[in-house]
Amino acid sequence: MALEKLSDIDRRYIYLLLLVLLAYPVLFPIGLPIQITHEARTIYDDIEAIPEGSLVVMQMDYSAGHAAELGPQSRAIIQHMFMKRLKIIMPCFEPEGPAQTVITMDGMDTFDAVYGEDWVQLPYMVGGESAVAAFASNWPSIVTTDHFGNPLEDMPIMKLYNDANDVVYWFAMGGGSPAGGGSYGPAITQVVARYGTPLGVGALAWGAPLVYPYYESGTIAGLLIGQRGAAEYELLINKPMSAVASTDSISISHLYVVLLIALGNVGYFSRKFRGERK
Amino acid sequence: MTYYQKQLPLLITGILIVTLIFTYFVDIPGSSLYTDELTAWAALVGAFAIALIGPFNLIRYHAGIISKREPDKWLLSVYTIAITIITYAVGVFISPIGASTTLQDMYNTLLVPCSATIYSLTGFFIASAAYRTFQFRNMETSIMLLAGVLIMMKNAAVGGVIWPGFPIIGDWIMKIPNTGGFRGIMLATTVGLIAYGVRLILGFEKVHAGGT
Amino acid sequence: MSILIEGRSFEFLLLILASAFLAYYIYSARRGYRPQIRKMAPLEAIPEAIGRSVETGRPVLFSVGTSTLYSGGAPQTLAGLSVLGYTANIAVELDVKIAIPLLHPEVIPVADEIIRQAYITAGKVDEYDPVYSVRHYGKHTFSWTSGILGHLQREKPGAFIYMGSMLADSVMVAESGHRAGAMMIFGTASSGQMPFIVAAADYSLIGEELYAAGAYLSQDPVLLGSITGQDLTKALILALILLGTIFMTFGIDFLNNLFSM
Amino acid sequence: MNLIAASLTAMILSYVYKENMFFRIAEHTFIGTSSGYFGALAVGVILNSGVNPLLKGKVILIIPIILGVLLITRYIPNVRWMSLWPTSLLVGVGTALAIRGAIRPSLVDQIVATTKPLFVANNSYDSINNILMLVMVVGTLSYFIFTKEHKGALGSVAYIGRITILAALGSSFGNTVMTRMTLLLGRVQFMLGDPAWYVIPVAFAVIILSTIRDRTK
Repeated sequence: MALEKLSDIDRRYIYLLLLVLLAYPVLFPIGLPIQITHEARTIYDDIEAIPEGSLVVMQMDYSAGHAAELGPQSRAIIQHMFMKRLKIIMPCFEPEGPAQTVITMDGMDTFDAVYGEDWVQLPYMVGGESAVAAFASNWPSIVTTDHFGNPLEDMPIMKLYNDANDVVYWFAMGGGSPAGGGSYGPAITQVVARYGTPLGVGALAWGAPLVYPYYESGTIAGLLIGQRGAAEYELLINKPMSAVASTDSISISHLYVVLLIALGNVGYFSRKFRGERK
Repeated sequence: MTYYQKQLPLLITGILIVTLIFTYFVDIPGSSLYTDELTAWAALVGAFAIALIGPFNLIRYHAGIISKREPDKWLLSVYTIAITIITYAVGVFISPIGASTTLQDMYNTLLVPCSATIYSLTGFFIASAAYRTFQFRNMETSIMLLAGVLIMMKNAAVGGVIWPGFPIIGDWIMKIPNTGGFRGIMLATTVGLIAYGVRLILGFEKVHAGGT
Repeated sequence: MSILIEGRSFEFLLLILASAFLAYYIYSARRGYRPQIRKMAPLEAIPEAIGRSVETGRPVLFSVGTSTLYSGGAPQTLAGLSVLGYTANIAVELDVKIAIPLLHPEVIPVADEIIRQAYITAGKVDEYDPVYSVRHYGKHTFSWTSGILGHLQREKPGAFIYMGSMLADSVMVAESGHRAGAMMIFGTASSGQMPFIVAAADYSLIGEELYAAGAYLSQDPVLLGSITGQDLTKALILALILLGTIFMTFGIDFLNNLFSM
Repeated sequence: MNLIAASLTAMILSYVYKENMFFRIAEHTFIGTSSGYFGALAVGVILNSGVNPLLKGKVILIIPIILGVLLITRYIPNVRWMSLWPTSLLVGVGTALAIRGAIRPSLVDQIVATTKPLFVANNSYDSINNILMLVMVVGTLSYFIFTKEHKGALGSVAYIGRITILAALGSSFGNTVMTRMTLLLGRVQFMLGDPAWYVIPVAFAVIILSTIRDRTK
């Protein structure tokens, strides 16, 4: 009797407890350990091996809805690129990308990199897959100024870039599924398929199962998965930031969901058992 | 008249698909220029849709509600139209490229909290969905449930501390059954996509051109 | 072979073969060839769901999902629209009201036409109320989702049929639909949302099943032929995989060499 | 500024308690700003890669610009069909790019990656995995065969496929939990920051007051 009640808890109590469990470690950190996965380490090793001064592309495609996971990821990756003194072009094919890039670059340690020479932030380019294709093959056909309205023709960094063959490593932040016009999808089809540029992908955790087959088949070179991936990368570059701090809350919320599933099943089976006896 | 209405759009679509696919395979001079130009065109037309149709549609819809003075709704509609026009005007007239600090401030203050929070509501819903629907009802749901729980224990950093086997099993699930399943789905879906393209080329897929 | 770009010859051959299969079967289906399609329980359940709505005097809610007509998800939206045609015919016949909230404005005329046709076929064109049936809750996925959430709680539909591409809205509408007590028949080819519909809906179609649904219900020769061509293409892929594996086991990297030609 | 953002966050979160006026205000703020914001960005794109190059002498761009303007004919009754020309350009280019881009990574690469040796010398773990992968991919693909009834050999292979799909979906669910929880956590962290947390007691007060009002009704 009492067991059956376990499947009838009011959803509002479930929601309230979830909020409390997420908030508690934010206020009182616990410091649970983090293990580094091979997916993240592959990206770290690849970027670590790139010679100083090489050209890389950091495709900043995510919206505010995805910033909680992808913001820390992109911050960690860009930080690593600056540490290695690479030359970074940051294009955006999601409307909110440029605004998110501004947020990400706020407070970044750029190691005295010069804007326009060592890194540049491009505006939003409309057209999804078509835009990525045009940017990879012939950028002046789609973009003429940077995000702040300065002409790109005069910038030293853009003189290094003719097409995707000049790029040593392409990293795409992705807030969508490959089929849905999301962001690493076009990079796979228009950059890797056409130019063979090594591609690293920063995926949302829920998008990971969809992008994993590409990682297994070797189509993409590296994969960072969700908040966990960001935390791992922050540890890899030895600069713990927000993602490491969030790990406790995420761990506890996962245990909570597992507990909820267990409770739901206890209620389900006790009800079923009683039903059969009747 | 009907030719321009019904047949020409289908013809445009068909020719574009065939030529664009051919330029991917065939090594003719100028083929990549053709692709670049057309993709840039599509991007431009897409921009017109977002710049003109989107806001116009929204304003028209809410203007309808205001003109009918629908109770409890029309004041909200006035507000919606006002905020649409203000944002648009700030974006277009104060900073043509969208990089002014005013627009970035509006983005940070209004858009970021709304879109992130509405999306985050799914966090609550996923908790109650897990509680309500994920039960060992039969062989099939049990397998799904088991895989899901194991992946969660892999993702939670604490999982490996509770039992070192969790990350190993989780990795294996991602590597073999997950990849196998989604690879099959991906292959089938790509075949479906090609079929859709063939039907478009042959002119049997008419919905986008106003046919049924 | 020098006309073709190196490394793409075999890709080209594969595409041409697939297209040839598809074109051949589409045309032979138009000439009268009728393939059998395997039974799909979720689609058989649609009349039952509508019948239940009749008994309880509640309306039907339909959705064709989150994709536009010009993106990768377009085939899903089109498949949803064919299921809508079937559903609307039954609903109109049984005098049940049907509502379809649309995310993308360009789908509005298409959906309007389909439901109008259903009323015309049943000879009840005077009863058609487009303002009730065809709705628009804004072009942002989540504003549209919240519109559906409100609709579910206010109108308490007896059947909720959702066929098309899905985003994060799937888990929200499924939870809300459950609270409203609707019988839910969902179908999607959006991989990320499949677990929720399999767990939460009463019946579910996943992946390419959704594409086959239209052909299954409408028995449209073009679609049926296309399904046959697709099956043959899949059989070709299966053969390639098996052949490649056999060669690989004996140490010959047959497929890799083939595809780099 | 932060207080406005925090209020909007709290107003939307209130939906999980129940649908209410505050939620509707936040929702319409969202609809309005997103439409205006993205519209303005698109105007920037039109100027940047359409009008400016045209004025500099790239005359051919007049075609997409005219097509783009034609979209508005959707709202003019007698010439509504003209809006289908730009749509057909979008459908054509979009589908073609999707297909040519998908063949290599989603078809060929996936076929090639599945074909691995079934027996790896001195490595039974790899051998078993390779065999399993083959069986699972073949099963999943067979599950999507529609024109044959799933009976006999095809039936058992397709059943393996269905089980594989469900395991894959389960792992997809497991990963989704992380995304959704991180999103929610992002909001929680924001609300606990300064000065956003001032909103929390106000929000609770509103909820308590409205509950009392509902009870007394």
